[in-house]
Amino acid sequence: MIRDERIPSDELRRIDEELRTNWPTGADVDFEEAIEYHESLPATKQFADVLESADNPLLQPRAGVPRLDDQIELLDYLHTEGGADLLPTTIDSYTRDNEYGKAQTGLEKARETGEATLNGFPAVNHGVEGCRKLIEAVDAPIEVRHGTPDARLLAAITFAGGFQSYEGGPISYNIPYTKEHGLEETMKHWQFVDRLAGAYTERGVRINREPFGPLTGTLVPPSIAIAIGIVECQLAATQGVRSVTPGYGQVGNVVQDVAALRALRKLANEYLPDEVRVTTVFHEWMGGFPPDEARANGVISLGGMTAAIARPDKVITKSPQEFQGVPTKEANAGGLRTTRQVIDMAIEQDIDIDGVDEEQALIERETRCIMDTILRHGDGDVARGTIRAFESGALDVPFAPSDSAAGAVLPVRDDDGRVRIFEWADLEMDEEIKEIHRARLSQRAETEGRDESFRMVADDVDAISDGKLIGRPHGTGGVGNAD
Amino acid sequence: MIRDERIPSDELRRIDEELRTNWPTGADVDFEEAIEYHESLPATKQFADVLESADNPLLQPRAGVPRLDDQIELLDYLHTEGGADLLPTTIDSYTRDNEYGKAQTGLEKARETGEATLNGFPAVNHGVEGCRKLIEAVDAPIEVRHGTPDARLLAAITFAGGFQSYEGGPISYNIPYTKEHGLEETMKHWQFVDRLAGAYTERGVRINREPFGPLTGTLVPPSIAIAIGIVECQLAATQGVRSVTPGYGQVGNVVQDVAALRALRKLANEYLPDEVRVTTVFHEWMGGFPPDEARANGVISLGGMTAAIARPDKVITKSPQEFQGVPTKEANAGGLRTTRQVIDMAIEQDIDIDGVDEEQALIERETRCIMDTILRHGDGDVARGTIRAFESGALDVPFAPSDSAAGAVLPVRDDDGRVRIFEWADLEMDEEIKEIHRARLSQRAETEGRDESFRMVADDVDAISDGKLIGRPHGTGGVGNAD
Amino acid sequence: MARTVVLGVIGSDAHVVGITILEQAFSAAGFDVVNLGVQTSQEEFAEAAKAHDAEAVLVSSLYGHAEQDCQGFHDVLAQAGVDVTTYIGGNLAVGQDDFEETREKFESLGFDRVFDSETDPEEAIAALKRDLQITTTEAERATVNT
Amino acid sequence: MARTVVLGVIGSDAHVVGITILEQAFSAAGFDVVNLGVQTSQEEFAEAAKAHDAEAVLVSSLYGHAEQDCQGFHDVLAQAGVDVTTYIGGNLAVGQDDFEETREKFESLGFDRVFDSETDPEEAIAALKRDLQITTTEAERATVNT
Ligand code: B12
Ligand code: B12
Repeated sequence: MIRDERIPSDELRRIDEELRTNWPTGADVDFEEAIEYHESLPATKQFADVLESADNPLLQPRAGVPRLDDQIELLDYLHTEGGADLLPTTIDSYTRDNEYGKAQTGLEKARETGEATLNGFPAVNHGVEGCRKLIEAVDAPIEVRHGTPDARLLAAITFAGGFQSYEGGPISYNIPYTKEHGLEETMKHWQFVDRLAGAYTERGVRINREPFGPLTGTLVPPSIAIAIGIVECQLAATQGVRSVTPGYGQVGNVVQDVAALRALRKLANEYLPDEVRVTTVFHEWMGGFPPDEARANGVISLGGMTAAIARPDKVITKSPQEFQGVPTKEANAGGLRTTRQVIDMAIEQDIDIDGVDEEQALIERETRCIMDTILRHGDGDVARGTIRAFESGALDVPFAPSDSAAGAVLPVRDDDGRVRIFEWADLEMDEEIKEIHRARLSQRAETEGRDESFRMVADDVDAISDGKLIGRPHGTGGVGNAD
Repeated sequence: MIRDERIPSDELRRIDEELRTNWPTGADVDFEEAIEYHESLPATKQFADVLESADNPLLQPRAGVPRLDDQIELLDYLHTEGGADLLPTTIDSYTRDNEYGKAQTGLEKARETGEATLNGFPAVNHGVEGCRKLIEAVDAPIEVRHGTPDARLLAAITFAGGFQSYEGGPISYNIPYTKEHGLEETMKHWQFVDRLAGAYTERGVRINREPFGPLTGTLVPPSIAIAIGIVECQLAATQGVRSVTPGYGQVGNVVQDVAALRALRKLANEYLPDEVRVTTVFHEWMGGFPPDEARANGVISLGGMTAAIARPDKVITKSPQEFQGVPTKEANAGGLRTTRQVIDMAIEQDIDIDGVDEEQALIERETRCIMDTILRHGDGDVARGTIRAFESGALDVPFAPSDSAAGAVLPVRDDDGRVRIFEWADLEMDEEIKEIHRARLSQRAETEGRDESFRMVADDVDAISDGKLIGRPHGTGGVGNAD
Repeated sequence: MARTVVLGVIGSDAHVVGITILEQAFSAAGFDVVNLGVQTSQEEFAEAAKAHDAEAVLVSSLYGHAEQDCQGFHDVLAQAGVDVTTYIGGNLAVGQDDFEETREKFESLGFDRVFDSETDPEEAIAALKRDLQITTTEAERATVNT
Repeated sequence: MARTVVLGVIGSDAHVVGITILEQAFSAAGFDVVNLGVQTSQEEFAEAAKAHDAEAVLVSSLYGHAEQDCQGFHDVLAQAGVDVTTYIGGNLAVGQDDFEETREKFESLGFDRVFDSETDPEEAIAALKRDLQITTTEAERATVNT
């Protein structure tokens, strides 16, 4: 079984060569030449440096279209009109499935008809040269964002193509994104990606790695997200990665979100070796959005407010058109500017909210508990431990579509809107912590005059898109006006 | 000189009759018949009851167009599509100047061409019948919002026309809204308005009165706004008004805004007789808006967030098109829904921010100081005291265009973004309080490496429209990323 | 007698939350639900429908590739001898499209009904009860307005 | 030698903050500013311009009645024998209008330059320096893009 050990150089080379025969563009990758290329890029495009040296949270949208010229135009627009500090290149779904042939058909159709026949940028098909044209045309660092279980060829091509930041990981791009890929398989594939990033790092080109923190984006309890993020950073560190950005997706309760971001920063620094530089990323609400741009702007702004208080290094913004489909560039830039305005108005204010410390302490306890569980399952090896813990259900993610996770744990909000666990299934957790969750949930049950049930979970899943934080039955809960 | 005394009934009748000859539609006012009309209105249109019995902050936009049918359509739209709980009818500027002839020309032109030739609804010209058609057509309580120094005929017609809430007051519709009207004159005119509202109240039809809290909308220190609001409520109470809604306009610093709303509620209840029912209203940012709808949505959302924490009884919303001009109905409804989403997501959360109590205590001390100053100037009479205090500059409002106020006091933000007073001019205030302001401001001066000056004031005036809270010179201030 | 419906997310789409809610709602409404989960191929839908003698196939797609993923779907069903009511729902186009066009596109691909992502599960349940001529007081009370 | 400009808000408009900022900016740029304040009539503008031998009249309007308030303004100036550079700025139309139309409208009413409310005072100062042929290095450095 797999272990958390560095892939030897010759093994790295062997896989790399084999991979590059998978699609014609693979042949253009030349590591030595790529190092030179990265060295030639200006300081404003050195991703890790820009991110790590920022004073205020940097903003980054999501965006990817099939054609190179359109992608350049889109990113340039988001940079200049949206004020994005960091840019993304979101990869299409065929590429994520390693279906480069289908992606090629889509890309060609897009080139002919001008239609968006793919839901992202097929970077493998564009090849090293296409990627570099993009990197050169746009005046900000760009990250590859995808959702690809086997992202090895994509990494080889985009790293050589000048990208210096790469989202994903063996768990976070498996469990929420796919059904049949086994965890052991994705672990192996991501060890390669991380090892390749490590190889660049050794040569002075630090590739930033960002685990996908929000997982399924739907009421994920903070400690689960944080633990998985830390594990992915540890796995990356083993392979030589030195710049990591674990992330967390807004749940909408300000106290819990601020506490979670603080716990994430603290624990990641604690669990990772000193030579790894940790930055954090906050994702604006990743669950279902209201089908109304005006209301969506409210959701986005609450994210901005939270970011202003917790001050993560980076914020991934949403657009007001999130509900509907891939946003227009104007809406995407709008989401950036709404967020910017809220952050800039609030960030200089001293906003210390009561209860953040207690919530943070709870999140930390839970996270440590999960980390212990993982290590125990792996007899001290985090890679194995993760696989085994998911296998047994001792580690789990709510709403996980993957066969590799039980997906049996069910989250629900408490009476204050914080995400707690209602159905623990086999998730391992201190009995005392479970008791705290239970107490919080029975308080809500009492307020609403109904028992916790899947109905309550479903109501919470819909709540924000229905305009509330908590999915209460009509006419219950709420607060009086008295201050 | 005027005194804070109730106008005798015969005097009320005399003025009323005289007034009603000012414009033909005045003849249609019949008090007894009007009482019956109000009694016939359903509970959902009884303004004070709806406002006072709400559990959550009610939302109200601003809106007024010249033609009756357009106004009905507009209000109906804001109610159904915007989810407004309370509706406004904003009066045009000619009517505010008592230029009913010009308003008539504008209205006729609007009827012919369909163009919006007036910036509001000329209620006097529409007359009692027109007003009632509006009240009947729309399924929510409607308030008259204007800015009229001499609003007596407007009151007589709109009260008889079925409106049950009336914004303004002798100070708040004079000092920010006009140059040449004397305070004594507006006091007299508003005593009539309040007395008329009191006459309805005596007969069981409670007309709600709402002082215009934001004043000049531009960095008004909370205590000045609160004191003036309380004075106007006191003057109204003397005339028999029993439902008052003093207000306050967001300054953008969450701690200061929450503290101010709490101080407002507490002090208004304390200073007013028990039989007067006090509710409070919060205005989303009333100063210059960003010239960008996306950024404007951020400003609006910060207002919603503040409202969720402070829980005023009512929130007056802004639209994302505030910068540009009178908003489209869609944008107006958008501002409502953005606000609603933020409030509904945040209001069930326990958000207790440190420092609110201290700020509230400071605001209360300042307000009491101003109230004492006023009473002292009037030898115990609040009407006289107000006039004399404004005359001497002991009471003042920043950026007041009126000749009745010195307009010499200058506000500026401190290092945390709270509004303090930089130039006191003749404003009377405890030396200790002045010292606190000075200390806070010198802290900012130090951060920015420049002295407090009019330049700093001007920078703060522009700051929110430029995307920040505090108007700092480039490259100063700000916060580090470390949490 | 409970009627069987087959439910799944087509193509390589992994959005599972919607079908989780749908599964629960259809079960609560008395249907036997065979939930194939995410990333289900056309063939898997056809096999499951046949194997379970289903009366309806409910296809979900959120990620924007529905059109490509559904090309030839009804031929695959026909070849497997499956002739049932077919619904599709979710977020069916890439970008900010006009739903009426989308509806026509998927109807011409052979789907009996097309739902947008604002659809409340109750609407789909009510529609299916009518299409399968299940008359219960509950079905009558429900309003369909998709 | 300092040049004199007359500044005021026309009609019954009471928006004072903008001219407060403008007064300060023009003074700082070396002009003698006669600030008539808010709610200034056409006649008051003309009288002040004459009395102070002003070289420019700067009209501000925010509340949406600028067009009505400025009808015949240039006749009133002419009758008073005032022939100076006239600017207008602020929020010049009711509602969400297209600024190019607005500019044309006010130019045809006789104004030399029309500014929208995004105008930075420095732009207006630079323009006025050029129009009055005041050449200072400062004026040259400023960029005009209204
Ligand atoms: C959560 C989420 C994710 C999670 C999914 C986790 C998981 N495994 O489920 C994560 C983060 C992993 C994710 C990934 C991606 N996502 Co996504 N995601 C969302 C989001 C925010 C919410 C979806 C959701 O759970 N809603 C809540 C549930 C309850 O509602 P629902 O899914 O709409 O289902 C209801 C209705 O649609 C309807 N319904 C659905 N199907 C059917 C079928 C029938 C027959 C009927 C009657 C009704 C019906 O009933 C359901 C229950 O009420 C939406 C945007 C939004 N809606 O706000 C984007 C969205 C669907 N995602 C989108 C995209 C593009 C992707 C990615 C390709 C992104 C990327 N580029 O990385 C990947 C795809 C990965 C993959 N292989 O599928 C786009 C789709 C664009 C389009 N169609 O034009 C959306 C719209 C976001 C956007 N605006 O860009 N996503
Ligand atoms: C503060 C404010 C108020 C305050 C004013 C307090 C006071 N006495 O000054 C109060 C609350 C009292 C108020 C009242 C009203 N207001 Co008002 N107000 C505003 C607001 C929010 C900000 C204005 C401001 O102070 N900006 C800051 C200053 C620094 O900028 P500025 O005024 O734009 O001036 C700058 C530029 O425009 C330019 N400029 C201005 N004039 C000139 C002239 C020249 C020659 C040049 C070169 C440049 C120039 O330079 C200035 C300095 O940088 C604006 C909307 C906005 N802009 O966000 C609405 C706004 C101007 N108001 C509006 C309206 C309708 C009114 C009312 C009629 C509302 C009502 N129905 O009750 C009344 C009018 C009362 C009256 N008699 O005038 C509308 C105008 C609509 C239109 N034009 O289509 C606006 C746009 C709001 C809206 N979207 O509806 N308002």
